[in-house]
Formats: sequence, C-alpha cells, structure tokens
Amino acid sequence: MSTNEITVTAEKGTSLWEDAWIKLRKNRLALIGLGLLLSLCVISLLTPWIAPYGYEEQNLLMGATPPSAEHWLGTDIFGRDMLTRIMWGGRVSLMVGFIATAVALAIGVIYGAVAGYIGGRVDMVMMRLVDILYALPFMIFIILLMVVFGRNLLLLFFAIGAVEWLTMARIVRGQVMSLRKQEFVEAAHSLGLSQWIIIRRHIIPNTLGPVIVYTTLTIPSVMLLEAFLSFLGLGIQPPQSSWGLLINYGVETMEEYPWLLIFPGVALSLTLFALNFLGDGLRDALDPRTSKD
Amino acid sequence: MFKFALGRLLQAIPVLLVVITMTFMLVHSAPGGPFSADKAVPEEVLKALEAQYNLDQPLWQQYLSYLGDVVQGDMGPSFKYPGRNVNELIMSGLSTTAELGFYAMLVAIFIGVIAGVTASMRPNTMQDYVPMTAAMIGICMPSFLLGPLLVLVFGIHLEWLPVSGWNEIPGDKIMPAITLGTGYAAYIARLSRGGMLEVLSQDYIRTARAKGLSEFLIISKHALRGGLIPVVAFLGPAFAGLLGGSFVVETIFQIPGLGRFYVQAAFNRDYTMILGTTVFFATLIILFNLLSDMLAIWLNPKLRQQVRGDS
Amino acid sequence: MKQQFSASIFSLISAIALSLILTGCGSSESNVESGNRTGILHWGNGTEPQSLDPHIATGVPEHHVIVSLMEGLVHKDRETLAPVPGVAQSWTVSDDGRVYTFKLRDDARWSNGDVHNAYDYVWSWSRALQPALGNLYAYMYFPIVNAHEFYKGELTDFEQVGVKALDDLTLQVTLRNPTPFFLQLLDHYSMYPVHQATIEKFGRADERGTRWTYQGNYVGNGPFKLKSWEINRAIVVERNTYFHSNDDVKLNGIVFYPTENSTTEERMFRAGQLHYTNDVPIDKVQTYRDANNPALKVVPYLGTYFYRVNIREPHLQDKRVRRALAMTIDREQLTEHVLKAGQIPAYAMTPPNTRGYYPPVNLSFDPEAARQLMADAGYPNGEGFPATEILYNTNEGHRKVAVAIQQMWREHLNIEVKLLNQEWKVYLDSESSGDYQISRAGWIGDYVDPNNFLDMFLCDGGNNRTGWCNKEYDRLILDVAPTAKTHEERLAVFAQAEQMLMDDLPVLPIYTYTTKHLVHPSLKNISNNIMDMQRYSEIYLEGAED
Amino acid sequence: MAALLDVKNLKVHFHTRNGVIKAVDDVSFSVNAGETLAIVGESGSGKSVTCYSLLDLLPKPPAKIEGGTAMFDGEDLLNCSADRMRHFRGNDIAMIFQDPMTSLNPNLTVGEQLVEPLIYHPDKARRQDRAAAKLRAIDLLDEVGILDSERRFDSYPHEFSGGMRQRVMIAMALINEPRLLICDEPTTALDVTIQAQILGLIKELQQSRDVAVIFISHDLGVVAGIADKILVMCNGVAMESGKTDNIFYKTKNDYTKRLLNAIPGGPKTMKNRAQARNPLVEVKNIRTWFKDYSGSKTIIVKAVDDISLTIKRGEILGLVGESGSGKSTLGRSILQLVPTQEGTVTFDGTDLGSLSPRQLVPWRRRMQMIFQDPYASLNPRMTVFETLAEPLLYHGIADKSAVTEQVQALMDDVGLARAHMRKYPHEFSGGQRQRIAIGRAIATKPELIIADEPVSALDVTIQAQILDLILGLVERHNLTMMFISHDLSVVRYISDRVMVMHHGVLVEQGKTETLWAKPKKAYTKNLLKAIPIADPRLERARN
Repeated sequence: MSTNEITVTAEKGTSLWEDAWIKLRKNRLALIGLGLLLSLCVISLLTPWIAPYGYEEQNLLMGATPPSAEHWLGTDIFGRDMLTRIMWGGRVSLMVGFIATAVALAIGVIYGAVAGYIGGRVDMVMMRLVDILYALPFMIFIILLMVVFGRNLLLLFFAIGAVEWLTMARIVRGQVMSLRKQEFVEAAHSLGLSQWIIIRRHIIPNTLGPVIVYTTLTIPSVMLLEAFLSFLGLGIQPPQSSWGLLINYGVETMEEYPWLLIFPGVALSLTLFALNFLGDGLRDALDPRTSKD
Repeated sequence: MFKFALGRLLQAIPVLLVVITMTFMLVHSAPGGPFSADKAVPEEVLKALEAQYNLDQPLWQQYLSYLGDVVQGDMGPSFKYPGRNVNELIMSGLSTTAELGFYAMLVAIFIGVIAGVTASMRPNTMQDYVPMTAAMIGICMPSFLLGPLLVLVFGIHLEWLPVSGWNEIPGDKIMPAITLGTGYAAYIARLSRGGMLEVLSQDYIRTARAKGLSEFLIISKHALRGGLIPVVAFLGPAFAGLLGGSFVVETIFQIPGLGRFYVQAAFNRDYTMILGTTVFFATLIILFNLLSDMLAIWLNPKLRQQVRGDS
Repeated sequence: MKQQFSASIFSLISAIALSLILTGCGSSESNVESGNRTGILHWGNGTEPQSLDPHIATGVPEHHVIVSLMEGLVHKDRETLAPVPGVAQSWTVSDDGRVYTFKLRDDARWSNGDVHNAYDYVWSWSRALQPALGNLYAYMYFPIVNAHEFYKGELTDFEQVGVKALDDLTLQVTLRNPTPFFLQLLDHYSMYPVHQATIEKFGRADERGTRWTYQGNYVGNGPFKLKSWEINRAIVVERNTYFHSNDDVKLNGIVFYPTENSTTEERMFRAGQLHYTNDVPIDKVQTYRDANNPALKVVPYLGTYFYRVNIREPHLQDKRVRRALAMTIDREQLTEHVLKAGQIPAYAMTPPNTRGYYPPVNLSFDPEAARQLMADAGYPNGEGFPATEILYNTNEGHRKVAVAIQQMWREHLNIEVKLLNQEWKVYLDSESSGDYQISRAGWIGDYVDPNNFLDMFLCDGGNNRTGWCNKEYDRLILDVAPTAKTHEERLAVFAQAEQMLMDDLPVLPIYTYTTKHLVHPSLKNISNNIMDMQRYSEIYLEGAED
Repeated sequence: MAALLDVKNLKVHFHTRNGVIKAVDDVSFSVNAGETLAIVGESGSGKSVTCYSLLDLLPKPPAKIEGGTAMFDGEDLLNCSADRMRHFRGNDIAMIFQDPMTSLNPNLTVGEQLVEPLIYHPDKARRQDRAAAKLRAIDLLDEVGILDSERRFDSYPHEFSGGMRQRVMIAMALINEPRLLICDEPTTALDVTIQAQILGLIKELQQSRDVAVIFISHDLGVVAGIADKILVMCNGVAMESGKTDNIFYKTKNDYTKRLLNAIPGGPKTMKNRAQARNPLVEVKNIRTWFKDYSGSKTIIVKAVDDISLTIKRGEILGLVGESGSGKSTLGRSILQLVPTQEGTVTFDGTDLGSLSPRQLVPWRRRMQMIFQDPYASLNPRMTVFETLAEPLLYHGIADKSAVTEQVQALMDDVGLARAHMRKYPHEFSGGQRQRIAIGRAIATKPELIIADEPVSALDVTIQAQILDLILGLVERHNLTMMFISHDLSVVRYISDRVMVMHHGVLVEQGKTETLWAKPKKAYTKNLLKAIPIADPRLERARN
C-alpha cells in the first residue's frame, strides 16, 4: 500500500530535534540506551570523587582476588581494585570513543560529501586517494606518528580518526551520489546556491541515517583500536588504563582470573548495546520522513 | 565488462605507484633499522650488511632500483630471512591466508545471510531481535577474545578440535575460520537484513504474493537476489580486509599466513617485505573491489546486458 | 502466514550446518601420542628462526635448531656444563693456556656422507670472520690470535690467524691470552663448522643469504638433518644416519614449531600438540604450581633483568639518587607476587654461581636509607624531583615490572615516574642513542663466565649505553683479569670490578631470570642447566603413559 | 443470482503508536461476474486498502481487519487460513498494480514471472510443467498485444516500456483464468495514449472472459468509460455508490460533486496577457544530448534536438508531450540546469550560455522552476521557514531581521497558514507541499517560472486548487510561465499557447484553442483523441 494513504497531520510545528526527541521518547529501547550511556558518562565524570580506591593503588599481597565485599569486582594482579580501574578506564575509553569517532565523522562526512557531490574526475581522484590510504601499512604509520610527534592523547585521536574516516567517507559518498540526483538538490541549484552551501545544507543533513548507524558501529571498534595503539606505545601509558586494555590483559588470564575479563567486557558490551539501541532509535527519530507513529 | 575492468585496472597503476612511494618513504623514515638488535651491532658489521642490501646507496637510488625490480615482478630479498626473497615468502603465506579467508568468508556469508534473512522476515519481533542482537555481539567481539574462548571450549575442554595448526590435523581449519568470519558474519547479517527489508517492501514482492506464491519462494526467488546486493558490494572490501586482518587469528592458531608475515615484517623493519606485502595487499584490495563491482553488475540484469556487448 | 514455515526451514538449515561444523571431526591421535609411538619430538621453539646458517644466525630459536643439525668440536655436559668431547675426541692445552690442540674423531661425517676433518674448521672459521658476512658473533673468535685483526680487515692472510690443521685429524688453535672459557665458546654455534662444498655451490663464501640453508640443500654434521623448513609452520629434522654416534641417538626426528605466542603454546601443550614448550605465560605458572603439575619446569637462567640508568641525565648523574632508586625496589615482593615464577632477586649484575663466582652484594631494600639519600641529593620527600620516565619495550612482563616499580618509588620516595612503552625497534633506537632516562634491559650470558656480564660496561662497550665510564674498571676487565694466574685470582678481579659497578649503579639489577617450560612426562633426559641447553642426541621419549 | 464477491461492513484499522486510524470504515459493495466495479477516491480514501484486505496483502501489523465479511463464491476471504488464501491469490482472484515499473521483479525474466502461478500452483492437480506453462504464457502475451512474444518471453522487465510492462502484468494476472480481477490504478503511471490502449484492453478481455473487475482509480474521467458501477470513497467511508450514469448525472453526494467539478475541462477562462513585442526568452536551435556511458557503446540520447522557441512576456506557454519526449530537459536547458551542446538561450537580451556559473547567479534569481514531485523537491530536513528563507537570504532580498515577515508574506501568497512555518515537509499533504515549492520559486520575485508537471502528482481536487493558485500568482506577480505537462486537459485549462513535443523535437505549436480545434499533425490528433472524458455517454459514443 502506498504510504501517503495514512497521513497524520501534526497541529504544531516542531524543530528537527524536538521532533526527534518526541519520537525517541516513544522508543523504549533507545531510551534505555540513552539512560545507560548517560549514566556511564556521569559515572566517568565523577570517577575522581566516587571511585572507591585510587586507580594506581597497589597491594601486592592482595593480588588477583575474586570479587568480595571489600572489592566488589575483585582485584587485578597488583591488588588494584577492578571497579576503580574500570571506572577510570571508562573515562579514557569513552573519551577516545567519542572524540576519535567525531574526528573520523567530520573528515569522512565532508570528504565523502564533496567527492560524491562533485563527482566525475574529482571523485575519482579523491576515491583513489582513499584507496591509497587504505593500502598503507598502518602499523608503520602509527610508529612514525609516534616518533615524529611524540606521544599524547591528541595524536591518538588523530591516528584513529585517520583510519576510521576512510570507510565513513565511502559510505557518505555512496549516499550523496544518490542524493544529488534528487529534485530538492536540483531546486537548490536552480536557486543559484553555491555548491558548498548545497553540500552543507542540503546534502550532508540527509546522510544522517546511515552515518548514525555506522557511527554506533565505529565507537566500539575505536575503543578496541585504542587498546592496540596503547599496546604499541601510542596513547595512554600504565598505570592508566582503558576498557580495551583491561580486556586485552583479561584475555591473557581468562582461565585463572575470569573476573579480570568479564567485568571490563560487560562494561564495554553495555556501552555497545546502549549505543546500538540509541543509534537505531536516533536514525528513526531523526528521519523526518518517518511519521511520528 | 572487459572495458570496464580494464579502465579500473589502468586507474590502479598510479594508485599502486603512490602506495609504493609513500610506503617506501614511511618505512625508511621509521626509527630502528632492519639490523638493529638488543646486542650492539659492531659498526663494521652494520656497514657490511647495509652494503649487501644496497642500503648504503642514496635513498632515491634505492627507490629507483626497487621500482625497477618491482616492475619486473621481483620484490627483492627479505632482510629478516636471509636467503629467501619476498616473492616466495608472499606466495608461501598467500595460499594459506587465501584459504583461511575463503573459509572465513563462507562462514560469514552462510551465517550472516541466514541470520539477516530470518530477521528481516519478521521485523521487530523476537525473530528479528535474537539474530540481530547476536550480530551486534559478533561485530563487537574482538577476535583476540573469541579465538581463545573457542579454543578453551572446543579445543581443550571438549577436545573436539585441534587448538592450532593448519593442514596438519583434520578439523584445524574450523575454529580459525569461525573466529575470523564471525565479525563479518555479523556485519553481513545487518546488511542483508537491511537489504531484504528494502526489497520486501518493494511492489514486486506484493505482486509475487498476489500471485499466490509461497513465502519460501518469495524470499528465495524474488527477494534474495535484490536483497543481497548490499552484501555483494560489501564482499570485495570485506575479503581484502579479511586477508589483511587475519593476523590476529593466524597468531592465535599458529597459522603460517600472510598476516603474520606482514606484522613480523613491520616489527622487524624488513623493508622489502613490508613493501612487498603492502603492494600485494593494495593490489588485492583493488582487485577485490573490482570483482565485487563486477559481481554487482552481473547480478543486475539491466547492467549486465549493457556490458555484455563487449565481453 | 507462511512465514512461520520458511523461518523454521532457515533455522533448520542453520542448525544442521552448525552441527556439521562442530562435529565435523572427532578427536584423532594427538601429536604427543603419535610422537611417542614413532619417536618424533614435538618442540615449541619460540619465534620463527631467521637463518640456520650458524655464522649468520642469532637468537635462541635458531640455536635450538642448529644444535640439532650441527656439532662443534666440544660441547657441554647437559647437567654440569663441563666441556665434553664433540667432534674433537680429546684435546690438550699448553701450559701457558694459549695453545689448544684438538684430536678429531676419525668417524666424523657430514650428513651427505662426506668426510669431516680438521681442514673444515680452518675454512669454516675463515668464513665466519669475513666482514661481509655480517656475523654478529664474530667476537667469539677474538680470543684467537689475529682473529680480530683479520675480521677488521687489517689482515688479509688467514694463515696468520691462530688456527691450523696439523693433519686431517689435528687442529691447533693459538690464543692471544689464556682464556679459561675458550672451550665453552666452541660449543657456541658461531664456531660450528660448515660444509665448504655446499656453501660454495650456492654462492660465495662470504655471501649472506644463499640458498644452502634450504631444505634439501642443508648439509650439517649433527645428530639430525634438515627434512623441511616451512616458514611460520614448522622445521622438521630427521635422523642423520651418517652421524658418528647415530646408534646412541634415540629420537627419530624433531618438529620445531614457531610458537611466538606463549598463550597459544600453552594451549597446544594442554591439547597434546607439543612435548615441550619454549615458555610458560606468567599467569599460568601459578596455576601449574597450585596444581602440583609435574610438567612445569622452572630453572634459574644465566641472565639478569635490570634497568639501565642514563647517567647523562642531570638528575640521574647523582649516584645517591641512583642508589635510592635501587634501594626502594622491593625485589622480594616483585618476584614473589608479580612475576611468580621463581625468579631470584638480583642485587648485582652477574648471576650468583657463575662458574664459582658470587658477586659482592652491598645493596638491600631499605626505604629509610633511600629517603635519606634522596634528601641528601636535594629531594627531601621526593620534592623537586624532575619528571622521569621508565622506558620499556612492549611486553606484558616488562609492563608488570614497570608498573610495580613505579608504584614502589611513589610509595617509598614519593616521586612520580612515568612509564613509556615503545615498539621493539623504536625502543632499541631510543636506548642505543641515549634517548631515555631509565630503561629496562636484560642480558643473557653467551657463556658461563663473569666476563660476559661485566665487559658490557666498558667505556666504549657497545652494550653499555648508560654513559657510565670508569677507566680503572676497564683496566681490571681488559688487562688484569685475562692475565690472572689462577681461577680464584681471576674471580677476585671480577669481584673488585663488579664492586665498582655496584657502587656507582649505572644499572639497577632487579632479578635473575628463570626459564619456564612445560615438559611432557614422556620426555626424558631433559637438562636443567642454567644455559637452558638441551642435548637432542640424548633426549628420548618413553611410551605414552595415559 | 448471488454476487461473485460480496463485501459487507468491511472495517480495516491501522494500529499506530499515535492511535488507531480507521483506513476503511464500514464499507460494503458487491461485484457480479462480467461486471466492472470502479472504486474511486483520492489518496487516503481507503480504496486500495479495501482491495488489499481482500487478498490479505496488507502489512500486519499495523493493519488489522476489525470486522466485516467478504464472501467470494460462498467463502469468506477475510476469515480463511493462510494456506487457503494462497489458493485464491493469483488463481481465482488476480491483481494488477499501479506502477508497472516497480511491480515486476527486475531480476527475473518476464517469462519466469509469467509462468510462476502455473508451475507453483498451490493446487498440485492444476500445476503444469514448465514447457506447457511457457506455451500458455506465450499465447497470453500474444493476446495482450505483445509482439514477437516468443522472444520477449526471455526478456527482462527493463527491456519493456511502461505500457508493455502493464500488458505483461495483465497477462500474468490472467494466466490462471481468474474470476475476479482487481486493477489498482493500472493506468495512472502511464501516458495518455497508452492509458487509452490499456483501458481498451482490460475492457476487451473482461468481455471475452466474463470476469468480474474491480477497478480502482482516483480519476472519474478514466472510469467513466469502463465502469458499470461506481463506489466513491473518502477517508475510509463510502460516500456514494450506484450505477455509473447515476453517479455522473444524478449526483447526490456533495463530495462526488466536488470531485466531478474538479476535473479540468474546457478552455482557459483568464485573458491572455502576453505582450507581443520584446520576448522574454528566445531559444534558438538548442540541442541537449546526453551521452549514455552505461552501455558497451556510448549511446547519444537526443533529449532535445534542434528546438527554437520564444516565450513572450506575460504569457503562459504550455508544453505537452509524453514521457521521454524531452519536455523536462527542454525546461532545464532553458534554465541552464543541464549543459547544452548547441544553440543559444537568450533571457531578456542576454545569452545565458556565455555566462560562467558565478555570473549566472543573479540571473538565476530572475528565473525559477517548480518541480513535479512535491515529495522529492523539498529538502526533508528543512522547515518551511528554512526552505523559503534560504533564497531570500542568499540573494540578499531580505536581511535577517526582516526575513520572518517576508516568509510570512510568501506563505500568505501561496495560501499556507502562517502557523505552519516551523513544520517539516513530511507534515504536509501533497498539495500543501506543492504550495511550499511554489512559494520557494516565487520568493526571489522571478520573471520566468518553468513549471515541470506541477500538478500531476496531486489528487484531482487539489490539482484544481493549485492550478488556480498558479493562475492567480501569474496575474498578481506579472509572471511569465512555461507550463510543462503530459495532461492535455490541464494544459488547455491554463495555457495561452501550446507546444507539442515528441522525441526531442517540436511537433506543433499554436494558440491553445486553435490547436484543440484543428490539430494539424497526426500525433497531436492522437493525443487529443486519447484524453478520457468524464462523461460516460460521450465515452461510450467515442468507441
């Protein structure tokens, strides 16, 4: 049946975000995801004040004890409280996840949109550049970055963003290629709008759906990539930690001290599910074409 | 089709050239040479070694002679394995990695498509949520975690499958393939669910239903072909990524594949080996993207007929 | 609707597929079982060997394979490490300790059946000293008269080097100085002979990386011969019937597996795919201990784990600071609770009982005194102590040690030390160019002698890297020790030198290594020596016990 | 005699998160064998839902049949098992859908799709093998007028034109000799000449096979000629039903009357405001060719081939042509939205082709376009305000402080309530959206507007309103307009002068009424003849 047979007329106008919020509020899963994510963020923000122990506080005599009343999530081999370490790790992981993804998002969306919109030879050259970057040896690239620029968290964001934007650019480009044939883009063109304004106002906002979905998939992989880079020496250094690193260490001892793997794993999975539910909800909510039913 | 492929291959030449050039510069500017070791290497030995591999020449000269060799298909000798050249090392790893990638892809497609199609048939019901939640877990489950988990359960506790090796003990390919394929299976599940949902809302599905066809026929004959186009488009990059990303799995399961060579080469600053594998992977990425595009064309009768004329 | 039906079809298909995948194969005979039956040893060998050319190879995995394929003039007893006859049946040493005369076995053969005699050594050693070959272990030859000069190119005539074949079965070696550990060096693979005809068949004598080490080409003189070498998969050696003591060799072959990931290796062992592992993951040692599992073998190792201190750094120039740092590392806690594999706390560079040598100890865990030293140096309660970093290469064990030490220094000295891990080659680059403050290091002895640990810290020693230089120390090591009349006198000189080193502490010794292996009960005659050397010709497999 | 299909008190509700929508509310009707029932209504009237519910083709959820019976040959369709339903689908009851472009599976040959109902017949006894089915399918293809049917059997849908595809659909529907044929707007997506052919075909087949037909349409003109009975629906409720002549000539219901009145017919009532001298636009020998790279050989599509025309100031020039005639491309070529190969477009004395894109910007302000699809031509993520304010701000017509006022004025102008300013396009109906699009076009106070099928996607009552809005605006703002349409009645109603395009070339042009009265070219004559007339007696007389 054709969709326009059911038209619900809203009485009062709503902004895109208001509208999205109204729709989001009706999506229970998305709300749960949002709530979960917010509480994780709040916990992370408050960690310095609410963490039960110091994240570097060792007690070698209490090494690798299972969960107990004293240490709810047990201790690692240095006798450090796992709950505290997961809380501190969350600060790093969430920050890396969000910021690095935002970097990838910004570069990927703009690049993909420009390539897809202009098309033709420009598109071909831009996409071949993406091919080239895909092919470069990532590890050598990271090692070089580390050596040339020293180490800091900013560099970590840069390195991760540098990898993750490629796929984003491809997805956005595909979207834009189909969008630019739409009549409203032609209408904007006939109004005499400049190409940049058309890309910014008419093209990019309409790629939100797939971009949001891909973003929710990117954040977890960024968190795991962070662990790998920290392993190589780029990024955070012990005694600081992140979920990715905790999981990495946890895998090594998963038979002996399973709680060292399970709890950070649960933290990461919770974030993932929250993100996924929220992402799917947001995609639907932000699409003005779906009626508010 | 031929013309299309040829055009794309011609485009690949400058891409590869830039990849070689940039990689060459990258590896030569990375700290630590191929011969540095924890025991100090005497100056005279270092000189002798560098002379053996032409590393004492100016960089541009090394670059040009490397380029000359590559054009003739010779990727040079390996620094790490004296006496072996990069070509034979890549070839020895390639067959293994390709086989691993192939099985992983089979696993990925098989599980992914079934899960995605099942989910798409009844969106927003348990039949949708269960496989899609599993897919979510699959996407996020890093192989460095999944691999050991599988090994502990099926290799050590149940003793059903060998915990490592390749082509030595029957069944030693199962766990690596699953470990490597799961992430992609999950991704394919999402893609095929999306594609199927799109197709199932098409008018021609309604037509098929109005004709009185069974639901099984509608899915398998009418919907699957269109619904899997996003999956096909994903296959090319995925297969290339699979080959490149097989390192972790190869390490967990002691598989003599290309991924391990690549990472070892990077850690060892085996310049020629890094360059060789990079060029090789770049070629693969280009080839597989091309193949997947060609498959997408072939699946679409309209495009297929347009290009049939000259193939 | 019909959807129910097709859904069930799909789930049916997937269920069938899954069960096919999972039950596709039952468990068959494991490597260990089949190995015990056929006399094939399955050996976890660490990383993939880079070269099997004894004059090019470096590293322990290479060592394992090469000693199965080759034999030196002399080798070591597998328990006492005392020299025992190899290709040389017997030897005499001149009174001044400088001339060694070796009598070779008359039944020595190459693995292709060729006669193996004293001339092989002259040619092989001349090859090993070709500068172009890039032999990193060339210094093993330097006790020999004129060997260093020849290596540096100052001499071109090998005749003048102190190696001579007096006849087919007699080899005479003349040393620069009496070198008590010379016989040990002969068991190092860099001094093994190679088969001239084979090498020349595949290239020049000094050509690096010819194909003579390939399967099918390799000719050795050891108990086994190379059957196949598939990179990253396995190296297989089989019985060499031309070996002079072939009748005494019990194994029919060995499969060396590259097992760079010790976690995987441990699982392979548990699944019966290996007889012997190269290593045991740190966290598993405790598990095996707790279970009283006899497979676990932990043996002290001739190696020291230590931190280099870059004394070119202004605040680390003060030896009071270095002493304070050294005194606040709680080595007992570290080895007991963090490393947990029987490592021995080290308070000096040379491991104890290195050929009867016990290093002087004037270092202890004493936070009180350390704080006083820091205060004396101008950092009361750690105040004003400049930012300092510990550099280590990416590795789980190094990380653990660094994290623990970081916390100890914070606790006892109230100083903040940062950790910095770098990828291996970057780390090497940083360390050798002096671009670090404190850097983790390890040294494994090539031969059992204090000299091997102490000559590292000569002023121009390539492995010194700390900036520490003491002329008197150099004199003791280079001039006094080699001319010592007796073993005791020599050890006293080393003790004196080590005392100087430990007074200044350009290095902070942490612990003495142990080797950790998992050994299948059917594997017999495994040695427990401090060099972790195994004699494959003596190892045998007892029938499966299960 | 009992009716073949007897639907009583059908109620279909959609359960959405915002509550229940009564898509079909207590509708009853019946059809006899050999009879044609037309269900007429505008979008949202529930006419399609009614028919889909008969064959259980509605997505459930959200749809739910709340009540009623549909007795087909003594069996209740609304209350039978899924398995039983398959016996009806495609066998006793067949359906033809609106859009032949999307209703055929593009991945399968038409032959394959044709034989499916035969070879997968749910009744095993009636199943046929592939060879027999193929023969039958080819016969049917012949019957529905597909030439070279044996070869075409193995063609893919994209190799057929829209009309041919609809013929295939009809053949597919007939392959199991159904007793009831449901046609859901089968001609709406087709050109007027094709529409006439398809209507004729359906009528002919119905008579030869004595099947019952339910014909769904929004266009009373279309059904006038073929329906025996008509059911008029609005918002899910049956407004009026009865014999065709009664509906047309003895209309009782107000809604039906409005529907009938809204059908454009007759000449333009407004005076011709064209100024003879100094034309606004002069097009000379323009050629717009596209290269089609997708094939093995580059095919040159001559979308516009050597056309010259002038548009006088103040006139409304109608441009008529069927799909693929190049009329839209011509409009876009004049506005410099597509690159042209040859020829000149002079706007108010300036050759637009000689200007760079940057130089063209001030000219763009003076000429605007209204697009066909009000759903696609508005950015779904911009509010009315943003859409209308964008050209005002960009061209500096209004500054930030005055823009709200100006947007409100524009909304007044196109008949949109000011209160809707912050709403998104999806919250509007099609007609309202087209008002927004028109508002955007006149925002820059252009002199020339090219309207590309601005009403063809709209319901007939809305269409009348929009046409009147356009006429009013032309007068108030002294606009010059080129009005592109495939619908001749609409063009006649609005244009002063008409041009007919076919295959990229101009066939004929002239004053509207002159052309209607005395078309010179055969093509034009055919076009005019194919227009359905909303008058059953006239229609019957024509055939």
